[in-house]
Amino acid sequence: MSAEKFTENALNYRQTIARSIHDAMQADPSVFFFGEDIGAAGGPFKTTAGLFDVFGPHRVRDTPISEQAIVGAAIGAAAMGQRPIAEIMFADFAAVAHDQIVNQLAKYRYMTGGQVRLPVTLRLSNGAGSGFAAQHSQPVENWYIGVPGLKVVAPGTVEDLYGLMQAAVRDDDPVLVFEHKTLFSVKGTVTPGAVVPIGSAAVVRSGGDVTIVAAQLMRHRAVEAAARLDDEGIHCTVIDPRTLVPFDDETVLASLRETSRLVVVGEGPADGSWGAALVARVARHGFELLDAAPRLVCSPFTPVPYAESLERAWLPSVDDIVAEVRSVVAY
Amino acid sequence: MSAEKFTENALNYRQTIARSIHDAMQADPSVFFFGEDIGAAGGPFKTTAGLFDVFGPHRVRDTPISEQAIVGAAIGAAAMGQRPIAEIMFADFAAVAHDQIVNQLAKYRYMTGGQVRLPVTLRLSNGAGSGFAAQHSQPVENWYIGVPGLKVVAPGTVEDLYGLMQAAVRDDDPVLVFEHKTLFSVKGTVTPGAVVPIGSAAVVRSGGDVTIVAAQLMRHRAVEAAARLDDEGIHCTVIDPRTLVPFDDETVLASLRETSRLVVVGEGPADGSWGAALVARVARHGFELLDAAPRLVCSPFTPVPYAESLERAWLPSVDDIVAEVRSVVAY
Amino acid sequence: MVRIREFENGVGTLFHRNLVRGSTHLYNGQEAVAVGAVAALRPTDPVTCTYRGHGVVLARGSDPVACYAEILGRSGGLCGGKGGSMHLTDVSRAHYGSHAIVGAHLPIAVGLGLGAQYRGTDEVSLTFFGDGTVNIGAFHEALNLAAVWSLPVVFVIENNLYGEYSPVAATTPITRLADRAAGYAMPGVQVDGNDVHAVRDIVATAAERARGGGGPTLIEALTYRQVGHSRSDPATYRPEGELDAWLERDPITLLERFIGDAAATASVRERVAAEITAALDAALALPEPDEAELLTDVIG
Amino acid sequence: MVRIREFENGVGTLFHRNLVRGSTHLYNGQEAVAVGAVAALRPTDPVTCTYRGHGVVLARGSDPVACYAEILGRSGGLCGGKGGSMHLTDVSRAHYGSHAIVGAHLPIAVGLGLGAQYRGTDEVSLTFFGDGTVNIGAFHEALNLAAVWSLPVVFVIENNLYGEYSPVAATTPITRLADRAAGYAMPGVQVDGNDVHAVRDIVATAAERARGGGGPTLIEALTYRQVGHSRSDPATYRPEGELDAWLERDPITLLERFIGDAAATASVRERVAAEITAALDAALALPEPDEAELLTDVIG
Ligand SMILES: Cc1ncc(C[n+]2csc(CCOP(=O)(O)OP(=O)(O)O)c2C)c(N)n1
Ligand SMILES: Cc1ncc(C[n+]2csc(CCOP(=O)(O)OP(=O)(O)O)c2C)c(N)n1
Ligand SMILES: [Mg+2]
Ligand SMILES: [Mg+2]
Repeated sequence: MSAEKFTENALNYRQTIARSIHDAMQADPSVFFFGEDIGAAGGPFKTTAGLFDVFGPHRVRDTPISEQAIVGAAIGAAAMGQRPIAEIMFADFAAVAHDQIVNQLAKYRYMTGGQVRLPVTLRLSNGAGSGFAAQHSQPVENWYIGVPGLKVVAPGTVEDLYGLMQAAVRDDDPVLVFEHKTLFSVKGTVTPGAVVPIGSAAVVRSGGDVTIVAAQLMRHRAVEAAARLDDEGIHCTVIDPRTLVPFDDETVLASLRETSRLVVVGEGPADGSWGAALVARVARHGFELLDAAPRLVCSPFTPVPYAESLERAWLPSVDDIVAEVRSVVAY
Repeated sequence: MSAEKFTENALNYRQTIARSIHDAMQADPSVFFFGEDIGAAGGPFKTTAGLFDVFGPHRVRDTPISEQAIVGAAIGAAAMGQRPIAEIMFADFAAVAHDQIVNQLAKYRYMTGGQVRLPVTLRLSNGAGSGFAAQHSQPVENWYIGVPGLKVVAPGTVEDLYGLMQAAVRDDDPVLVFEHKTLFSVKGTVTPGAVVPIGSAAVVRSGGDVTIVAAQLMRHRAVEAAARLDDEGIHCTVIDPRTLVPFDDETVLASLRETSRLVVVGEGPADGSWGAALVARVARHGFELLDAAPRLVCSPFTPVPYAESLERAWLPSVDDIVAEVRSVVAY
Repeated sequence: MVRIREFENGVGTLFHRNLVRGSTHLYNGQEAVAVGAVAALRPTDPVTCTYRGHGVVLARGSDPVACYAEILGRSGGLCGGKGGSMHLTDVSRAHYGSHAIVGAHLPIAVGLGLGAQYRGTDEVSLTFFGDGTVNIGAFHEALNLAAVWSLPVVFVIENNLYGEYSPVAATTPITRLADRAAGYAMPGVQVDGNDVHAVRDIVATAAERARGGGGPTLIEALTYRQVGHSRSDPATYRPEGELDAWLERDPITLLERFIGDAAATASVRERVAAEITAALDAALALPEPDEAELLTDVIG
Repeated sequence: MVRIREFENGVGTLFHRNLVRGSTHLYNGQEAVAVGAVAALRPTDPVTCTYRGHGVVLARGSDPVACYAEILGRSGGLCGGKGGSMHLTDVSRAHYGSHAIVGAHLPIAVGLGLGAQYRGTDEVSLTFFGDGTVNIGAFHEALNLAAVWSLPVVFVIENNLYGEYSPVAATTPITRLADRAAGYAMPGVQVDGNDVHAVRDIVATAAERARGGGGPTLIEALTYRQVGHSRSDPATYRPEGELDAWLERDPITLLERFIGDAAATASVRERVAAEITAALDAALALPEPDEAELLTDVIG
């Protein structure tokens, strides 16, 4: 992708990554970008192709395979007033930098009594569905929902990815941007400079019977399930939270005031997930709204298997969502 | 603590750590123990004092400050047929070994199609309440509840600590044993060789009005709250899950069949916690049992502050539990 | 070595037929490292390697059908289809896994050595990893612990000049990677990684030392990845002529030249090619894993 | 140095009065490292250190009242009482924190140097850490990245012979820790850490080199912790005579001997002692933080 390619607005999700970084770097010289193999070679998924050509080696840097150093470098550079964007190639590799993320990045501001703010954007390639097996496919976003001090976004469309990336880079707090690698071919249109505010959910479609909450790959499956359910006369609202921390409970509760029925769809096991957290909050604060037990459609409590047949069974499917919606309506 | 000290059965929680390791090592020569400063010096909290004298440097080893190597060493030694016990000094330091724990230790058996089982016991000193600030006080148990492949225990008494440690060492799967450092002075009596099975909750006391679920420090506060509530005529069952993965839902649901009211007390923020996971499961599978919204008494969404006044406010208190129980009864 | 090469070529055709999921990383050009090193070990010595691990597993003697089946995600695969191309593991041959998080298996390899030391048997743990791996924290912690406890471990860097696409100089401030051994007071040696005999000999020396309680050794095998990093990599970042120069020193060619019997080596190639083709066909005929397998071997 | 010593003695009495929560780690005996190193820097050069950090923060000129207040968990503390003894931080003096996870601040120190390099200013990032820290992964990754990007960073090992209680030899296979620099192609030098002038000079050289684009340096300052690791440690593991030998080389005594004016140095000691006592009293008079502070400075 050469420089002029960064003016094309009809893009797929994969292309939107480079574009959104490009526009953020154009807009603010304090933004720079580093990670493993992201520069000269354009990234393992070619998600960052072209940036090195436009911005050069000072602003687009290939790092050693040293995730702790990558996150630490971002923290320090941010403390010195820069707005670094750092890449963790597969989100699962964040495990080797977990201390830097949860103990340093997340807590620095609080522990210093607010002396330091860290406008760090961390990008991570997330999720299952592409046959990368247990160590390259996890729902890593859930590692961070209980760690105060981080914002966490999980865009599922081109527009949200672009807009949330702009918001992340402008934000004075650390933001983790999860890009779902099974959505690379999803298409959309970016509006240059458009910001999607962190912390606001999107109502993807409206229906009065059931509220479905789902993000990223599951959002798309939820929409498909909802379309199928329409034919059966069951009309669903689909809400994409887009941001997981801080979570936009209000949009969900507002919808439940109409539907009284909740189905949350989460990729990965239930325990420890944002889905379980949402269900727990709704059970507490929206109990009177509920006409039926709130449901969580999720993966079994296993690592992500490699074989296609097994990974397919592991991921919540459109069928699974349809079945759960039917059951919550029948309740 | 010299060798004869390991025959004393009336112990406090701190002393029980060395004792339980001692007995496990006596029982099985394939058990050995390593960690930072745990040997010659007996550990930073003197939790492992005396073991080095009894077992010597072959079976009790001081390691460098290298948590990744510590966990990796345990994995490898276990794969070769040993039953290592490894210590992560403060549980928070598990962050630097997160990859070894969640990506290697947890997934090894599954990813190899069951070729390898890893009888690793990992001990971690956990929790808030002692003024160690944000990086030495976290509810680290919650980092693992969504990671399939690990068993997680969180004993709150001398008896449970001893018995779960015996179970952990005998177990063929990896077990994470969280020791709560604010419970060191709790007293009890060990029964040599007694095993507390992993995965079974304890009904600490019974009452027909409300089911309170709480572990470790919060278990003790829940018991105190329940005693106080008795005087008001509100009678609570207190359940200590003891094991967080796999969780003993059945004991909780059985109690709810009587009480219809649930208050879960968790140290730390709600999202991502075992408490939220439990509430979500109960909301789904015990919805008809509930006469009131299930509650989660927990910490605010902040890191653990240092100052005594702030840390006290951060931790759920007996008053907080009492208030929440009253409110669920008044519902 | 010929078996590995043929096997990898078979994997290449499989992923061009879109039958391999995720990613796959071929060993073409590095065969002498795996074969030489394994030849210096006893069958019970525990071995670990990376996602670029087909060669090591085959060098250990694992069944090519089970290897292909694993890569295809079929029942009958080495790991029952749960692991895939990056995770071939065969504990029955003391192969403790192909590991896909860079450096993560080094502490585990240290643990395998610790297991042997603790129980007083004399296995040596040998682990393979790439040049890019020498910059991750786990590498450092593993070498240090192995050294301070004098554990029987042999660390083998496969220096194939690149991480994924980054040349060594872009990520590492020294050029002789074996020099890092000095920071752990262990021997650090280089070897021609395309010369199977040289690799065997140097590993034999290190293994003997380790078995005798002399502690770990760091070996840097100089070799070359003749293909891209992974399925999707055309490797356009390579300077012109580099590949050709290394093809000149192809490890199989070197060995065949050493043997000097063209007829014999040609017949080996032929026999092995047929064997591998049959293995591939056999693996393709295997069914997908039963869905019930999804839930087994987690805990309990 | 006298200010630091008096301050630490004050902390000692505070925790004997049970006014310090958690743990606290005193700097007694290592004063020349902080004071010498900071003297070689500009006030805008970012500095980071460990939980044993009171000395470094004071060397940077932070207000002893605010330091005591932080240790006591009072309002008016450097971090508003949220950090405590292990986390004294004063960004107004380019002190970017005392860090309590071993090694975690080294990548951050690299980032501080990166920040300066990226914006083209010439600050040098200097970071202090202990001998026990050279075995953790973060150390390795930090030194490597600093070297490969030629970042302006000075790494200062405070080798005080022990981790918590483990002597260096129990955890580290080499004795001259500065030798690890070679693995990153950076200079590695030792210095008498109890000689404040020697420390200043060697840091000045490293800082100058870094400021000129010459990249990082690893300095090993040989010193001694005259007290236990933390509040609860009687340090019985020390061989007999060791402490006495080092007390002979107490850095303050050495400096006073160098100055050679007993009256002048006695009067400094007196003045500083009074100042510190007053600071301690002032801190003790401060209120606890307002409970509303619990919720501030998280996100948003
Ligand atoms: C911790 C971690 N970071 C990044 C990656 C992504 N990754 C996979 S292979 C690779 C390059 C490794 O290079 P090298 O060690 O030289 O091995 P080679 O592929 O050349 O055999 C990278 C960066 C990973 N798997 N794990
Ligand atoms: C990652 C991590 N592991 C373990 C600890 C516990 N710990 C605190 S200080 C310390 C010893 C550090 O020794 P050294 O680096 O020599 O510093 P010193 O205390 O001597 O100044 C240890 C093991 C920690 N804080 N962080
Ligand atoms: Mg390589
Ligand atoms: Mg030390």
